[in-house]
Amino acid sequence: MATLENIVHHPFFLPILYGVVLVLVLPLLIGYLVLLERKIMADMQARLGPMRVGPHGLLQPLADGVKLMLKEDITPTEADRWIFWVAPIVTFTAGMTALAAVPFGPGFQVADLNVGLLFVVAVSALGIFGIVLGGWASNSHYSLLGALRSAAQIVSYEVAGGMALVSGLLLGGSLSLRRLVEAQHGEGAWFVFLAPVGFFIYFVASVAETNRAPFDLPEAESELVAGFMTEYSGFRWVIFMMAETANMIVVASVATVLFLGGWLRPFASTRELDFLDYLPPLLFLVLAAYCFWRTPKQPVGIQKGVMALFALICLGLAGAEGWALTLPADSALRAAIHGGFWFLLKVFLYLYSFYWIRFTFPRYRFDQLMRLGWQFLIPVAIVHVLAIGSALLLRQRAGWGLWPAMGLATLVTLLVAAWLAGGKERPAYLPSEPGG
Amino acid sequence: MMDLVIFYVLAGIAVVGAVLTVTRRNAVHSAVFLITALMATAGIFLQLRAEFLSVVQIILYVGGIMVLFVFVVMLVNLDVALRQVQFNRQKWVAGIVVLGLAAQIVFILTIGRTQDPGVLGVPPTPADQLSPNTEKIGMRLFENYMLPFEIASILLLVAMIGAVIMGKRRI
Amino acid sequence: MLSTGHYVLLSLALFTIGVIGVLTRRNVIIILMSIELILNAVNINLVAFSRHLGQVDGQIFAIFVITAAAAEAAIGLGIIIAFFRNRPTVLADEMDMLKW
Amino acid sequence: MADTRTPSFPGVQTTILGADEIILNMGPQHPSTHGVLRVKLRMDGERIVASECIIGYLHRGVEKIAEHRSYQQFAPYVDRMDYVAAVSNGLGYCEAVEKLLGVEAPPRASVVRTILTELQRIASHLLWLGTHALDIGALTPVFYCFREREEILKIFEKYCGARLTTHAFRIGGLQYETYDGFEHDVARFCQDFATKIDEYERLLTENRIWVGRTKGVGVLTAQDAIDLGVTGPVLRASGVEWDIRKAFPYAAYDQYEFKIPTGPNGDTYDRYLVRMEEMRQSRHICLQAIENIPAGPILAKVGKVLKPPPGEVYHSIEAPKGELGYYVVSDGTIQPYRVRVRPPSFINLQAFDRMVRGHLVADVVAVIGTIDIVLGEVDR
Repeated sequence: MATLENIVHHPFFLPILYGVVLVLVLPLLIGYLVLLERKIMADMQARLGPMRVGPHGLLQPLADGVKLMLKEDITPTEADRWIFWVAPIVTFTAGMTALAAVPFGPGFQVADLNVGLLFVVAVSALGIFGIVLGGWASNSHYSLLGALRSAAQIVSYEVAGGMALVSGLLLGGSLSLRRLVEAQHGEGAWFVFLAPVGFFIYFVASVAETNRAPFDLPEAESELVAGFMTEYSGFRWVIFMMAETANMIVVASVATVLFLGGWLRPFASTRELDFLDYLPPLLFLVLAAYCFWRTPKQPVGIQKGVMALFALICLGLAGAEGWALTLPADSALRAAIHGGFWFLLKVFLYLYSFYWIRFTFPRYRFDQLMRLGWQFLIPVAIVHVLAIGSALLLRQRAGWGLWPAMGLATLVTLLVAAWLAGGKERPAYLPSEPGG
Repeated sequence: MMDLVIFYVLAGIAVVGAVLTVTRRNAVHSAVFLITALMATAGIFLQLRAEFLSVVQIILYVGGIMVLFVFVVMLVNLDVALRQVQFNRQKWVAGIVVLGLAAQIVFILTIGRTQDPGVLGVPPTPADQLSPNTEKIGMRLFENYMLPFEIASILLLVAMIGAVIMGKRRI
Repeated sequence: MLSTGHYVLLSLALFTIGVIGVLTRRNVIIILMSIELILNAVNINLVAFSRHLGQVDGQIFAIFVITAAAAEAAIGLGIIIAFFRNRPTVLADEMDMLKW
Repeated sequence: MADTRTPSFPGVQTTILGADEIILNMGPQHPSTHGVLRVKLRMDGERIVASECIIGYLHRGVEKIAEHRSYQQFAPYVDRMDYVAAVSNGLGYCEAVEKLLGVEAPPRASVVRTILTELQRIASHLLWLGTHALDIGALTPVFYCFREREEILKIFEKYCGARLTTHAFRIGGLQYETYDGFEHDVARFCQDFATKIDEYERLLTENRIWVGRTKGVGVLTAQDAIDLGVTGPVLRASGVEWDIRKAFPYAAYDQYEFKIPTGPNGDTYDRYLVRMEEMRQSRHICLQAIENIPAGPILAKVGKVLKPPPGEVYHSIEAPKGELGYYVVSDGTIQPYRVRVRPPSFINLQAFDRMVRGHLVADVVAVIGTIDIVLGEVDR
């Protein structure tokens, strides 16, 4: 008889539970990430951003969601109907599936695969099919150009990004995401400090892979209107947008796991700094206090209510983080709750830098983008992999310390990078003769 | 039991995808179904405890080769091609091949199994022999198959140069 | 219980479909796709026997097959692009010139 | 039979599309064609083989309307041509009619006109900078530019009550006396603006991506520019030192000291630098003018009904976008017999095809931005 006990202990129970939570929470999370992006953008551009729906626009994601779902869904007459229909779903599914293998905390993932990192990279790369097919099926020149650009761009930068990941993998010695984090705990240093160049290359490549500015050429609004999404509207467009954000979370998570120490607290192996454990509850407490302080200042009763609700949510989170502190230090639950906090914090910081560069830089041109990828990032990444491999050999065979070996590897890579970047600026292409 | 269900679902997807691949009129549709079939195959690799190969299949086959295919199909997409006759008159050749293969299946299923089972007669080894999969493949690849590995890389290099030359407008 | 025979049969089915595709289709791109299907069927076979015998050699051969498939696709599609520039057709039986 | 799918492009030999060629229609509804410009691009992949500008979507027959309005009645219409530089348009028209009438605006009016026109030049260049940067993908400068433009528009609003289509001047002088604190407002704006313009330059001038996107893009040689009749910053960036404010001084420009910035290469980057420097120079002129605004009447003696003697006159000024000329023919009645406008955007747009050929789609956007067109003026 299938009692509750049996169900809970079934091997599929936890994965399915995580899956359901992911599917339910993610759209909301993505909505708030978009709100966050708009708020950060507004702050950098000397304006306020969404302020109307809810206090400080806190309900804007819900309003947007309702509006977009009720919007008319237009399929162009000449479009290839079922591919047009299936394309956003492919992209979204790929992003969600990749998220399944990401460990948000110790033991807090759907599946710890032996080939976890490769799996995440492989599956998130499948999203490109949705983009390419969607662009093709729209039967519009803008969409097609966007799709072609996207395909070329993602495939190119995957090489550089993959190479950068290899430099981290060499240090970690495993493909399992969980063991990569544990390796960083063992070394006592996040890999971003050991292989800063690798992290930088991955950062640039991840911006390009997720089609974010300054590499947002596939959807460059000033050139291709909206690129592959030009003909999409309503809910299908939302799915594309959600997939884009989900992909950003995926690349941020991969970077967090591989370079930023995953769910580890800063200085996780330094016992003297254990007071950092009190940071999460304190942070949420401060947030809650701020929300409470703002509550009476809201003009309308319902806005007061919403603000108070957010204050209560923050208070609840502070309570949860604080309660976890009362558990014994080696408790799995405590590790999961605090690990989740640090992991998400790092992901948000990574995403923040995405936003930051988006609002600062102009957009690359396509040939410049390709040149940057193939003529700079990929050679540097390859040299970096070789340098790190040699440094590890030095460490194993010649008994060098970790830091000198890695410092040497970084230095060598930087020299090569400087040599590559310092070469004479060639024109990317020669404009053909007028009238030709 | 679970294994069997998973296998039949994946195999069904693969076979249906394959059939649709060779019968669709529009090459883009064919590519989509081929991707489906290849993904199902990746699932079957996973079931066979070949995790690394499964991911390689997704990265290389689906994420690399098929992107190339879709790309080229989009470049040479012709409305004219859709309206032309899709099949040539080699149906009888295909028929003979199918018959030959059917005969082989019958042979394997009946005579082969009873008379000389070969490796199939040996009971399958336990699954944990193959794990940790990535490490095993890595060790074997770089210890026993170093030369083929290098030859394969040269093959890829040659293919890359060839493709670039082919794609260039003026040689 | 699942026997290796299941996988071999699946492989055979995919192989046959691929062969039929190669022999009957006129569109070169679909012919190339059918070839990919055939190579894929071979891979299933290799991996199934690798599992059966408990040795990874079969998987390594599958990796080599995928490498060959990548090379074949790159060259094949390159030829198609180069040909298409000169004669806008993708039908195999119209590609009957030795030079142009 | 001509294939309808393959339109002919001026200067391109074949009408048959190659295997990799497509025709892309940009506009009239497109985020970065600055209004309702329609550009038909014939592209080899993403490279432009030929281009054709199709205009007229905003044609309102401004010149024809002039023939049925009295001279004063027509003055507000010119504001609607280059609506981001309405003050300059008004100045050109008023001075043209004044020339026809043989009157001259009093000194106070001339100085105030100069100040307002230079402020308008800054406002127009700010709008150009913001949208140009936005086209090239920098999302942020546009908001900073609008922040400063807002200050200028506030001065306009305080002066004449309107922000965009100001109708600030009147034939023979000014419409209104300046308000109390006008000098103070302008001086304060000019002081603040010096640091603001450095802020924009910090965001863009040295930025590798910006330089990569603009340097060598849309090159127009000096000879080409002169042949095509291009004027304004586009001409000056090609290295031709030509500015009507210096060549044929009007309003009060002969009293002030300012430089004409020029660029060496005539590419988009040079045009960017030239316009940035022009904003600095405009600020400089404003500061000089604000020092000493002569007292006196603001309106010359012109009758209630304007009846210029029969004759014709051409008068041009240096509008923010280039030479803005008015050719007015009078037949002695209260309505002009003919008014013909030489709009700088329209003439500059002719250089478009020369500038984009051989470049990529992304450069088309940069070139449209750098010409700084306003479709209201192109189509009139």
